[in-house]
Amino acid sequence: MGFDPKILSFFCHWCCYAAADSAGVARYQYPPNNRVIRVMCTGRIDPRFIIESFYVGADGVLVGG
Amino acid sequence: MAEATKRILELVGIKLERFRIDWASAAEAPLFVKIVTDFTEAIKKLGPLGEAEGLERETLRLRLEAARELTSKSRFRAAFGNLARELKKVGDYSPEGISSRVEQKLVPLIKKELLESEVKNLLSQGPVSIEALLQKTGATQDDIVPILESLSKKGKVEKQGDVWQPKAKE
Amino acid sequence: MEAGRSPNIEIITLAELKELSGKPGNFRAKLHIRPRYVDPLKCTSCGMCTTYCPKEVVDEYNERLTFTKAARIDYAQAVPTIYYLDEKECLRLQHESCQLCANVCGPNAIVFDQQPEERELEVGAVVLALGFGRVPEEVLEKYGYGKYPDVLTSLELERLTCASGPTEGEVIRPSDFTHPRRIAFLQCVGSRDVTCGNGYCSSVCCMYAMKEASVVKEHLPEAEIDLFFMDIRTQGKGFDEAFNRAVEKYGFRTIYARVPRVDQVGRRLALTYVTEDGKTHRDFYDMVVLSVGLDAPQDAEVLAERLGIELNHYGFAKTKVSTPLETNVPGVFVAGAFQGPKDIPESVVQAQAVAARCSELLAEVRGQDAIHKEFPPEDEELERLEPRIGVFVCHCGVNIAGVVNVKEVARYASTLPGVVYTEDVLYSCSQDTLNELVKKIKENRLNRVVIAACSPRTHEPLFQETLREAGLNPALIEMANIRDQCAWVHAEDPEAATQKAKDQVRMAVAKAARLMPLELQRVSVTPSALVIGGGAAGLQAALSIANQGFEVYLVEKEEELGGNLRRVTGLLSGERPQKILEDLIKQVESHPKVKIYKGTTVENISGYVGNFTSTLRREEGSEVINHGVVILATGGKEHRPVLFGLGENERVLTQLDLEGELEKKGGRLSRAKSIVMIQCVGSRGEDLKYCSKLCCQQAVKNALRIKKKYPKKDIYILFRDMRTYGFSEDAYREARKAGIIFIRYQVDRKPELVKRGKSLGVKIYDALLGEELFIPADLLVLSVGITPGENEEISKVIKAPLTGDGFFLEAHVKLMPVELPVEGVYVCGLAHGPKPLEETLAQARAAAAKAAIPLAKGYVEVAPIVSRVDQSKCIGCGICAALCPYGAIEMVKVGKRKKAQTITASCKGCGICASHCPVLAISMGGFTDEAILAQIEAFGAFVEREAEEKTEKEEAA
Amino acid sequence: MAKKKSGKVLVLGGGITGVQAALDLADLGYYVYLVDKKASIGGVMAQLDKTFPTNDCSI
Repeated sequence: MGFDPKILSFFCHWCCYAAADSAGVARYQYPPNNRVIRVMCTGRIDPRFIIESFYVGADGVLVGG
Repeated sequence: MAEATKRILELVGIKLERFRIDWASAAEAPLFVKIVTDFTEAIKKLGPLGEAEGLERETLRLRLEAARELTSKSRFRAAFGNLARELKKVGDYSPEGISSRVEQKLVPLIKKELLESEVKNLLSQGPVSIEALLQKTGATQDDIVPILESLSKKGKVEKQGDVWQPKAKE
Repeated sequence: MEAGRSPNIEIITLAELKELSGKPGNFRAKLHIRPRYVDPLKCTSCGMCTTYCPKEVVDEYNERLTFTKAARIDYAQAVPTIYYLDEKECLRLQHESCQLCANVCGPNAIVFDQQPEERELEVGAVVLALGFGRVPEEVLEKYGYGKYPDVLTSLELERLTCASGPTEGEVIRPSDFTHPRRIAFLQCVGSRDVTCGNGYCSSVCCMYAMKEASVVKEHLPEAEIDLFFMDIRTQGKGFDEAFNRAVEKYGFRTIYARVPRVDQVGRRLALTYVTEDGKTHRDFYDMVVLSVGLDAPQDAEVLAERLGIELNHYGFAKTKVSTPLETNVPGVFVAGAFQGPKDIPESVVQAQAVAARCSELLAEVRGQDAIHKEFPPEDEELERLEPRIGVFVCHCGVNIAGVVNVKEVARYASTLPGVVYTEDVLYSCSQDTLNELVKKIKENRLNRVVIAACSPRTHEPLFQETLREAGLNPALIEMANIRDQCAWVHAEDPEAATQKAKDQVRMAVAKAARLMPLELQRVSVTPSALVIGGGAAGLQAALSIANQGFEVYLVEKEEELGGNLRRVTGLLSGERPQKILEDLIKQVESHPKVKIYKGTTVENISGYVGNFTSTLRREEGSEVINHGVVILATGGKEHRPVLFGLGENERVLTQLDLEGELEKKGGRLSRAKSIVMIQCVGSRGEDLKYCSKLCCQQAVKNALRIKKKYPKKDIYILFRDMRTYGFSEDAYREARKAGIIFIRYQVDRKPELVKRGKSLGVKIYDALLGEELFIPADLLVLSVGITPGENEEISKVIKAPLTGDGFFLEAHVKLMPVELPVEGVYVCGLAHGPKPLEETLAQARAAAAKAAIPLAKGYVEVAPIVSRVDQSKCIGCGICAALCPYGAIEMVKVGKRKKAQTITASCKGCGICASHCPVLAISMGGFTDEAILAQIEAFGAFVEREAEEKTEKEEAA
Repeated sequence: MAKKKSGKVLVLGGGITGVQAALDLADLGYYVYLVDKKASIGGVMAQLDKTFPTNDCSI
């Protein structure tokens, strides 16, 4: 059985989060492994959040500006 | 932010490929899809957290625990904030500029604090030998001894033969 | 596009203005509205109609490069986001043969028998923003368009490079789908061409060609790109710099030539062209891009006739320099490309300016017809209770439910901590469901709501409003995006999609439990404006704000109003600049709402939008004033470089000096036989890096004025690129006809001053003759450009950044051309960058519109996503204040210690302060550390669950 | 006395100019009819891939 990674993503409301919505509108397909937390700007992201994400067991963390 | 976080992850022992920052504007849906797909593939190759790193679950937890403490500590946060302020002031956002400043101003502090937290956490679980400490933290004798000495000066730990243990409160 | 959301903007599409009667303040407008065949109240934009529509049609939106359907939406982000049936193509409407769309439409929104509608509106003013039209295809055919498939228009290329375009961003040759290796851009297609009736310059093509070429180069790094120019006209703010950077970075070749001839030779395209040295060349390319100009809007003529609007000889609206927004019909205004070809920032400037103009006309009835929504008071007691979360999971027809097991997600949600109510709904955004939602909130005493549906970017405001209707604070909602970022993108894996939906719902519930009510912050505004600078820009801005009904303090450092305009004595349009200035000053001086301070400087400005306090210093002493907004109209200065003997030799003048001479009888000008003008002296790379935009027009204007007064004099204009953009190209052509001699010089072979005894002359290399010429100059006139005024001091006082060239940096180069990054401060005129009078006057009004918005509202409303400092934790380190990109944190004295404090009105909620606070004393509204950490923790549960499952499996094995 | 003026404005054309004018007018306290002959507003701006020099998405 393949390994299904658990990925946590932090997306900027104005950019990457919007791009992700557009991807949906265009019905592009991508792997269902990421879970998304929306922030108003990537400036909001604290090193704490990244460490915490790994602490709770994320296999990868993606920050999208 | 990215650079500092990367250095912490590096010291924890987590592969940097597990943490990525990328950009896609609202109109760049295909680019976004590529980013997510590539990242997922990369993580798949690495396997579950700890596997590619060769870290035991317990060690990983210990180190991440220390990193958590570090990133909430005001000493680290002040240094981190000040560095960001300095970068903004000099306006140098070249990767080299950021990296050298982080190396100079932040990394020593990160190293020291991480190790201290790890040692404290280990000690809080009971008596432990220097050898065991060295093995679990992956640090050198030169790094660990001063920490133990300073802790013992503060009266928090004591040496009992070969092992160190938390000092009982009087 | 926020226009779709404002309760005070009613969008009427597929409509045409048939008739207009009445007078300013009271017009009656008749509209003819064509049917959409889709009920906008029912359409949920799911796209099923397009999916099933059997009729393929050519996609106009994608420049006919691909196909779409008869039932469609032009592009995904279209506003309104409602599909429509293309009447001409729909099989049902044409042949009564098909009704697939109606069958598959979940909400039954298709209405085949919708009828056209006539509507009569009562309005106080009319704005014509018709945009621009297309250059006819016959014109493009001259360059092989339509005949050779690899000749494209610039707009076609734009769609090709677009990631969501027909080729998903791949640049390929339409003839054989290969990547072009050599590409040529031909400028001035349908512009500067009297043979096609478009004698004007379209002003935007040089810049967009460079942009497109750069984008192509990003896609195809191997491609070689040549651009063919008559002149490189990149006169806008910062454009020259950007152009040169691109040329250097991408290695574009720029060739000066008239538009080449295009022939197909084998599989390639041959260009035949003549360079300025008179030599003919022939080169081969794989793709040719026509930089097509902007035509007058197609429907302008019909409309002009209906409304009695005068058009100019090119079919654009006719306006004056002094009143660039006014048509000949009072109360009917014009803005944007319909007034003359212009780029995005200038269109935005005119749009804002025309808003100010309407507002001046209708000041007395402001707010009369505006809609204000009222909401019931918040149930604060309920909000204080432990979280009682309601989760609503949306099917969105089959959009979500077709992939995600919605029932299962809802069932799962009901097991989560804090959740007291769950329901799955068919369409959560439909009006009846929203009404139900209000009822459910009240019945179940919910105090937090999670909607698992589409993106918060589209519908959160809608649900927030619903919460307010239910008596809850709008901040108490969280959305889980299980459509755009789940069902739609994981359609092939329903199980994983359902899992993801559950996880996102769990994370949303975790966050919802930590949401706190946030007060919609309102800061009251002192209803007056400070305008700094009494030149053309300052006068116009002050007058506009005063006419809109607000107090203005107009401060001029000199003893006289008028600034640089005082020295200008003629205009190409024939209008008299001194008359324009006189009128402006007269109106400003006699206006009861304007208080003028001459010989005064602004010493100190403190405060923030709505509440500024400034010290005005005069010789007699200083005065402190309070005001709500600031307009910077501090102007610029004539650059006076020490070049060509300026300041040493009395026969060397600047263009502004010449304007003075032109008014005199006799004098140096009358004695001079040969007059030489040199362009770009000290500009575009010497003392000033930039182009000053207006010097070419000014030189042509002054040359024509001299020719008119003294037809026998010889006039030479030595130039790098003649930048007579827009309609001033006509004057350039006229000047050539009048016998004024234009000679281009090269940057590396600039003209030189030659003194022979008492006489002066200029040495210049002529490319066509291939030799050096000596031209006697009894009068040498230098076009010297404009330097910034005292921007630096003001920028420090007000904490607004400057560009590298010393002009004020706008908040957004394209979309916010008069706003500064500091809220409540606006810029116009030369303080923003060099520009001719007409543009200055429009920009002044634009600044007046933006400045009047907070004054008109009387308050500044702040979205509650702002930061808040816990001053008991703050240690006063000041890191946050230093890092804030908006200057929205100030350090204040609290007792004996310094503490950070958010200037709520300026905060944009980015959170840099919070993520860098050493002691975690800053929290962000709606995005607190607790909320985000709770989301991370909830994410962790997903990991744990998997681990458990794994162990279970292993144990079972 | 003359008839009271209307506080509404008709903006013809839903391109960037029309949309911006409508937004500002609404913010200034007027009711706006934004009229376009097409099925959606946005004009040519919506067709542009990226705008220079910021390369922002155009919508």
